[in-house]
Amino acid sequence: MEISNSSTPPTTVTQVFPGRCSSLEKIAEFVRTAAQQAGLDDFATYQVETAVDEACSNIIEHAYQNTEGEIICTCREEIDRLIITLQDQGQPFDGSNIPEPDLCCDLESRSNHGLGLYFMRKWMDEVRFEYDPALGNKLTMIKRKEK
Amino acid sequence: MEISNSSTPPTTVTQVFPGRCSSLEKIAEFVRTAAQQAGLDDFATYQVETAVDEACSNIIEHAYQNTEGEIICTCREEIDRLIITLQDQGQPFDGSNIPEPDLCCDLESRSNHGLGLYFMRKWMDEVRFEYDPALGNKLTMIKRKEK
Amino acid sequence: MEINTTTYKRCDLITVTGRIDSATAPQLSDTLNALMEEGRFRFVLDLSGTTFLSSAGLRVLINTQKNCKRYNRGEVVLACVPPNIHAALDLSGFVPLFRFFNDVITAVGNI
Amino acid sequence: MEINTTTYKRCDLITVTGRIDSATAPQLSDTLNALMEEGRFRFVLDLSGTTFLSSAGLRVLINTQKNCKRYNRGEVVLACVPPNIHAALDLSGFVPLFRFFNDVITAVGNI
Ligand SMILES: Nc1ncnc2c1ncn2[C@@H]1O[C@H](COP(=O)(O)OP(=O)(O)O)[C@@H](O)[C@H]1O
Ligand SMILES: Nc1ncnc2c1ncn2[C@@H]1O[C@H](COP(=O)(O)OP(=O)(O)O)[C@@H](O)[C@H]1O
Repeated sequence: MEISNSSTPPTTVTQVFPGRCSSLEKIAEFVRTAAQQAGLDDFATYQVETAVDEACSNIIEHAYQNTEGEIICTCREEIDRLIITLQDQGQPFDGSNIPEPDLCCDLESRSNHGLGLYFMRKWMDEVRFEYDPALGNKLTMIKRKEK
Repeated sequence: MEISNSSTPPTTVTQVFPGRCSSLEKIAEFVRTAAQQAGLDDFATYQVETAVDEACSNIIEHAYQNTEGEIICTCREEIDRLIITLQDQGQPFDGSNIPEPDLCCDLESRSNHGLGLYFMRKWMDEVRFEYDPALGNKLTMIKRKEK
Repeated sequence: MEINTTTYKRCDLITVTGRIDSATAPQLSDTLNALMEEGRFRFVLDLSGTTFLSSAGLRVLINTQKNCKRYNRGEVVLACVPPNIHAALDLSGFVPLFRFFNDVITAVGNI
Repeated sequence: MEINTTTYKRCDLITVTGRIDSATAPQLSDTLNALMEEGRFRFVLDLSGTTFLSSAGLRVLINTQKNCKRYNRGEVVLACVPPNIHAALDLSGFVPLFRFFNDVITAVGNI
């Protein structure tokens, strides 16, 4: 399913993906295309792709815990920003209170976890978690266009 | 000085070079061109180039012993062969009786000398040394064209 | 993702082409673990053809680096890291934990 | 002839472009001797761009190989040897005295 309206902002495209790791590449392509069409440069596009990949990986692993489920991905281009929303019906989750990982330089004591949310926060301009018992989790991530 | 006659065999080109190591590259070019024009393939051309380089290096090092002198190089293409002659006014030399080097496989006992004449003999079809008190040394090397 | 492994006397060269994400990172992890089980702990990772690296891939890198450096028995070094991926490594604080080389020969020669 | 030297932790990569004949072999010899005087005895000779090798060059190769292999301290290996030059090495009986590699990375990784 792909819904798209006019070609000048605001433009909205939505696609539904099975909540499986094998969807990640297709989700990346979908989001990359939207970011490019929104005029983001290569690095900003890569940042968006990373944030979405991390968010979807968490949905698959933590929210659905590797059981069946869907991820609804919407990319909305506004004049000055790209807004990505990811919706799932998995376990409710609010990432806002999860602390930043400790990026100490000592190899042995470095944790190998906690980078996903960190990438999302650092590389997107806004990250918002919402939960609605009827609609499920809704994660909104915003990338502003360069002025 | 370059003398050349008609373009179908027999064809003869002659060039005189200073008997110095810095001439070797130019001699190689001269001989390579003659070999290519005689229709020799790349490897046969490389073999001729090597034999001539070894012969001229010996003239420079041993016959002239690094003093001044000339090398007269003549390339004569006949229907079935390329004949190269090298003439010098250095110390008389007849290489026909110099034995083949010992190519034993043991690194420590391998001599680092004696490969020059060996290359000339192995890669040319005929190698002939002549000495004339008036004309000096004349080395003739023949490479047959492939049938 | 495609993984190519070349075993040298001195080290193994692992060339990873394509995406390293949650779907493919386990395959990279398996490859490296299998080599470490054979007692091989010097890895040059050629990332020139790697188009994407997520935290799942970073996890494999850090785990392997920890394992290799233990007992001073080896090291993971990174070669030909594309700018986007370098930015991800940098943001994660991984830059001080790995040696980086601009080309594979230099990496293989210096590991 | 042009000689380029790259020093790695493990070895030196010597790239020789052009002709190695009586005129130029001394320069190659000087380069290698200078490195050996610094205590470096592992050489990868990249001959991909070498167009000609006479017995003067062969002499440098064998002298350097003898010097490097003494006391088991090193080795000369040959990389990317063009067919004509391989034929000369073969005719001279040098093939059993050197290890040959088809590419520089493999040579650097295996020396
Ligand atoms: N969508 C989600 N649903 C449930 N829990 C989540 C979700 N996303 C993240 N989490 C929790 O937050 C933690 C931190 O996530 P993250 O920063 O992506 O690092 P990692 O996945 O490497 O642990 C996870 O370990 C998990 O416990
Ligand atoms: N043109 C020459 N004039 C005088 N002596 C020569 C000449 N060519 C070769 N020789 C002698 O023959 C020996 C063998 O020559 P060669 O096979 O080319 O090997 P190398 O030059 O490495 O000694 C030389 O060492 C030299 O003594």
